[in-house]
Amino acid sequence: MQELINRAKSLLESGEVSRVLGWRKGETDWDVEPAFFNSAEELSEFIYNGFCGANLSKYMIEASKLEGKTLVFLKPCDTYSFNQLCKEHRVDREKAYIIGVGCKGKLKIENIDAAGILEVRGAGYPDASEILTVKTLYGDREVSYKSAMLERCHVCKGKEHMVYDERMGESADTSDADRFAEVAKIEAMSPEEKFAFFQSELSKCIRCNACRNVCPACSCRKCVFDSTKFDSAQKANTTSFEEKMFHIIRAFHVAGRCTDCGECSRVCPQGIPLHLFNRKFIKDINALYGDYQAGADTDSKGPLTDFRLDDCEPSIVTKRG
Amino acid sequence: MQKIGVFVCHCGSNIAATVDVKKVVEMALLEQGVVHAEDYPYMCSEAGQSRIAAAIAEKGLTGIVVCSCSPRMHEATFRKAAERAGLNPYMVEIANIREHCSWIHKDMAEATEKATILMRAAVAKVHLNAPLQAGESMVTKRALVIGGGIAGIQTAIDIADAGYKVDIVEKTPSIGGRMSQLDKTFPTLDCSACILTPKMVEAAAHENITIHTYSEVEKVSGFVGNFTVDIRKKARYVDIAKCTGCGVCQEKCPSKKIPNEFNRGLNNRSAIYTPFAQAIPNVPVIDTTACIKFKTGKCGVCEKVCQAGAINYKQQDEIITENYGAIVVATGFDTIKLDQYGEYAYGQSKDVITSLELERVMNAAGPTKGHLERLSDGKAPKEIVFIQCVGSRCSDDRGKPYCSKICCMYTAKHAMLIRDKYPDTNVTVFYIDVRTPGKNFDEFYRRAVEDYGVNYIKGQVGKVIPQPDGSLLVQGVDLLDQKQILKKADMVVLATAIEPNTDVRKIATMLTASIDTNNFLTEAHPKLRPVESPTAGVFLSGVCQGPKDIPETVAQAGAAAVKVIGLLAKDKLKTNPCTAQSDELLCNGCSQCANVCPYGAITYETKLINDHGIREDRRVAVVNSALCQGCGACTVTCPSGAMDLKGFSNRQILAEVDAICR
Amino acid sequence: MLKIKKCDLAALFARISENNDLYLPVKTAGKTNFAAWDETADVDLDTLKTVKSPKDAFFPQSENLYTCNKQDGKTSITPEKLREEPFVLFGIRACDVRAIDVLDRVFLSDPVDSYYAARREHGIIVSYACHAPETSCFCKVFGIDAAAPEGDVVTWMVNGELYWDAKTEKGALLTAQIRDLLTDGDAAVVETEQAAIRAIVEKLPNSSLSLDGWGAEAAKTRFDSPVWEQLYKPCLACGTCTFVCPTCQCYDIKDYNTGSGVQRYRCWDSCMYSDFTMMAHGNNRTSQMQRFRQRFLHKLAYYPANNDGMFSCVGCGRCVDKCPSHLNIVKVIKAFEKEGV
Amino acid sequence: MPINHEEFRPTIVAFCCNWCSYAGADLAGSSRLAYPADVKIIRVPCSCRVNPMFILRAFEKGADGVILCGCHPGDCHYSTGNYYARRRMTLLFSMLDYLGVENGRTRVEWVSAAEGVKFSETMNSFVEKVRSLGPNVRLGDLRCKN
Repeated sequence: MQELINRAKSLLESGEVSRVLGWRKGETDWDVEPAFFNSAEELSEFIYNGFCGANLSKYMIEASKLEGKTLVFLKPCDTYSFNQLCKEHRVDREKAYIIGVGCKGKLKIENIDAAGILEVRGAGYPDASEILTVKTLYGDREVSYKSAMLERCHVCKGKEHMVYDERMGESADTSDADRFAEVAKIEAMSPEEKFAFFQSELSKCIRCNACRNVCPACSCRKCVFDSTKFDSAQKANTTSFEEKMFHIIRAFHVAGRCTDCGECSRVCPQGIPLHLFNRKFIKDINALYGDYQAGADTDSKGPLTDFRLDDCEPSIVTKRG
Repeated sequence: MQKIGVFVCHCGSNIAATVDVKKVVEMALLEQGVVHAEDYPYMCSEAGQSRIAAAIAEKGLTGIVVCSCSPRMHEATFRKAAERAGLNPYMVEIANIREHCSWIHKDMAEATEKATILMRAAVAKVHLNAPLQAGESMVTKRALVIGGGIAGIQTAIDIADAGYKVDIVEKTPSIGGRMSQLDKTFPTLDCSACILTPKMVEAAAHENITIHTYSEVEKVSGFVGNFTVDIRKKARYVDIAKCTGCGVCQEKCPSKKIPNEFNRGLNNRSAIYTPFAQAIPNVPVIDTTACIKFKTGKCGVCEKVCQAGAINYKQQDEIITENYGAIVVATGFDTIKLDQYGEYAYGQSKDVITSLELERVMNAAGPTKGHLERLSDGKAPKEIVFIQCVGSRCSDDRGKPYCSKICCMYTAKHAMLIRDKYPDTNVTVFYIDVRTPGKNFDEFYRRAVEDYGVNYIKGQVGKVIPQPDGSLLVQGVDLLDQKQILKKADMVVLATAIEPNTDVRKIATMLTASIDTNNFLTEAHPKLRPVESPTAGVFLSGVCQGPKDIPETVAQAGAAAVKVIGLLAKDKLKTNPCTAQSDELLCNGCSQCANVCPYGAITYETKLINDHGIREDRRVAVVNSALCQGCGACTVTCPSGAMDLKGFSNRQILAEVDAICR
Repeated sequence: MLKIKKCDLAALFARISENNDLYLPVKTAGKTNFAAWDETADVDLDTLKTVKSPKDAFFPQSENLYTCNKQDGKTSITPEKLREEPFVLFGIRACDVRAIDVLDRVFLSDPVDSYYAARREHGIIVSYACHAPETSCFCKVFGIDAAAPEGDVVTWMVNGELYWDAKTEKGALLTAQIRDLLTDGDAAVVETEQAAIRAIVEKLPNSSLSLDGWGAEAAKTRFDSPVWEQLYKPCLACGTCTFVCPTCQCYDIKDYNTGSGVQRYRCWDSCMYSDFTMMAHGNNRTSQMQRFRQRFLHKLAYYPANNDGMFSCVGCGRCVDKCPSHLNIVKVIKAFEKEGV
Repeated sequence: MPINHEEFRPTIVAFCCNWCSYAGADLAGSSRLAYPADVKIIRVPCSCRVNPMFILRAFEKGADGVILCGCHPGDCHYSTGNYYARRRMTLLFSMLDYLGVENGRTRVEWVSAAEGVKFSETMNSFVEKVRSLGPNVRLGDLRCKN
């Protein structure tokens, strides 16, 4: 971590960058917030540990409007989002100095699932310790690092950064699950089971918009669900229809653009597995139109702004059973 | 708030017999914003239209719903009527209660209920309509004709005679097309070349016509009145300006074993060649696939013998870009390939030939100098069998489902010519039907039968079997006499189906013109707009639109020319106002809309935006309304809803949905 | 002091629901929230904090106000029926009970919100002590005792038995309905448990948070502080903090077109949203910093100014747990403490 | 519960592109080829104009089935519109199916201006399918059901 701070300081001092976008430490190990640092002094609060799950790419939209370059730390999976935003002209590559920072899997405090946590030891150095030591008001306990990881890290896209100016730190591919297994499991259900499953998940939705607002693909200046232009403004899920409407349309709007960064599922206060929507589209796109990874590059045509003459017909949905 | 008038048409009894029009009027008056509703027997009549005008004047209507026939029928009529009464024409919506309601439903209550719902949807839409103004675009006063056959030549001459510039793009080395390969023409039996070549010369000499032979259309952009076309002028390796057309190069060329396309491969030509003697321009091209100089680097005979110094091996393809106001497609046809018709022994026996090959055999400039002889042994045939409908009117996928239209007549022509010139040669024709509609056509066919003794047999040929003695055994049926026929023949001629040139699909795609399942270009309306493509500014001439003979082709060519002249005579065109429009406050500048625009109508610019007090430079989409055709692909791609389509806006369509579902 | 065995709770709930609608923490798809009870409900009293606070019971996230219908050209207006049947809110924690007090001061002061008032009148609050307070809790800061919640009935779970203590007339009436299921309990047992709870509360990292400088005067002294500009930066402008908050009470009123008419409904709004209090001329808060500041000054300055110094935060810590960017009211309070302004 | 086909009259929204399918519907009309009055047609310039939101909105407001008709692939008046529509609808329908919405409630058919018979047959079979599925309960807004 100190190397990251030192490098950031030297880039700030040399004037190559005007500010640093990273993570700031808070009250506890897991209390980590995305933050801009404008000086070497401020960087004393910089932190990089296992709880730095937040994808900083989206903050680069605002940073691109500022004078000078912004040094941004991107984990391998964050770089896909950055590329996608570049492709859509939402961030300016020239305004970013990207340090591709190593990542060995990020943690979710809810997964540690212990009341009264005071401290989590081992979160900073996943390599050194495969076991997290958790100190709580009600006694200490141990949790394996893997079991505390974010869902997305179990289906890690790999340790390569898609875009960077320099790289620091080691990465590890933490995938240990089939990315589409959950989707396939639902697909195999009967319509009644599918309906019941999503009904119970979506009925929890409080329409806080955290999934939307954190999503790098949901970068609209004004979302259709906030806009009166489309007759679609909604502030609450008054009926179960509105829960579905919001999540279907949100997933559709990011279809072919979603990099599967998993931020939506990370931030949902109700723990709704929102990635199941996006990943369904990704699975369909891969199966029907050929493998596609949004954000792997900045110039390919997205699957929904492209076509083949011999694309399958929509009736494939019925024929698939 | 709109003040809406609803006008329910009886269409005589077409609507009123099934829909209770009075009830629809009554229901309309309950709708929000509807201040006037009435019914009338014929809304589209003068009297009906003046009722609309009167209501607009009296009630101060701001929007109109006409419940009548399909908008495809009378939307324009009612829009004009509204405009005459001082209302913006785009404040009119049609509820289609005839085609979509009264004509398909029998139960009056049910049809009335549906008509009411359709009326409500139209009223809901009109509430959100906004006056639209058609834009204007300039017209480039120059036309492009793709294809230099008789269709293209005639169209070009007619346009040029009206005083407009025309370019002909022909992919082969000479204009003339299929007709130049024909020997005689039915039903007059005049020589094809004698009537075609003067036309070719006229086109070549016309001050308003520029001919690009050995050239192909590479790229088309733009829209009616303003097309930009890239034309690839393929390298001839012969300088057109210097060549005198003396022909010495062709005589001296050592590479002489190349199948002669003009003679359908029945004889050979040299590597440097002009396709036929009367070619225009009379300038040869070098076939680089056959030329020894190009293949080995050694030879150069043509360069040495050319007195004019016209040979230039270093010539390159050249791309020229031209602007046109109108484009005419005249890409013509070819005969289908007979690979799948093994039963006729085509390809197995040299004496089984297609009718087009027979044209070349009969032609004095053809491979046999016009002598009717077997291509296998040069003997004069004594028994000739013609087989009709080879690949035409075919129900399986080997051939074409349509009638090729010209075969009955040219077969009668061939039969008659042979019987006339070689009276001791017997001619038998197997046919399914003899189709001879047309001026002097049936008389012509009857002359073949009655005066020339051609033997017509109604029935199909199952098989042609080459015999060891070189003759052909034809197995067929006579449907009238209900018997099998085995006939020995010296020559079999196949009336092969015709199909549009294979290039047409590529060209249609470039022009965004639609094509039918048989690759014929689709007309804007099969009856009323037969020479226009649905794509504005693109016109159809000749067989590319459907099978036709020479007089029909020439007639259509002239008709297409008149449409082009009508277009070019205008200085400006009114553009469709139902185009996409981007709300720059909502636009993310993400470029997704531009990716799906088929017309390249969307560009981006960075401009200072004042978004409720936040002032910043933003990249926003800008729609060129002259290029936009209003498909709406962009509107769905836009996640924020910034892109919307005038006349079919998100809210308008949603209002219709709501009205239908309520 | 009465009690009932934990294993008999199902019978208790069944009995309560004979005469009252019963709402209590129910686990659905892995998360616990207040929901209506039925035999199949997975009742969860162990989870300390429901994701959403129980304020829905009195102030639902979305509620219809009245319906306009148009038929045959005639328009009719039907107001939504006010709550008339009693209901029991069971298992509500000390902080959330206090939060109802916060809401009361808004909705029950003039002009009285009749929809809210009807629910308050018919709602019976059975609170439940916090036996295992968590890191993010800081109710003590606001004078709330996690060991002794307010409410019509207060309950504790000690050694597999639920202790039941009716505090109000409403509570006594409810107790009468179920009296035969309860046995007498020893208050001393509860007192021992309370002492244990209070000992843990003392150890919570935020129990000694200082509220110095907050209150009505903060509206003047802290409005223009440069600290806000730093604090708000990571804010995603989502509504998580406001929607999980037990005291946030802002709502929007909207119309829904049902096809045959219009339903006028209200739903929670969030001051974090860019279209919050949107008016014809635009929005009076144009930046996220302003919106962020509004939320915290409302909790810590504007509300106290109008309510005798009472803060409209109860220290439940939901925002501390749920903010996607780890921003929260504790950080705000501490940031100003650090700056000393 | 068995569905009474006599009683259940579904609401069907048919989006038809102006150039092919709307004309196909006109031809069905002028050829007097009947199909149930349950079908109500909305004219759009091209199948690519149909936003998934329109389809969800129809279900929200009480539609029991939604069908989208456009030019045959390759024949789009705007040359490429239906190709985009095809991908969009494939994904949308797949998502609805994934959420447990009966997949028979949505359909895409390519109907040319010459296919009046196909239009009528398509509508007959679609209405029959939706009738067999019964009223749409999984994707409607309760406020609109009264």
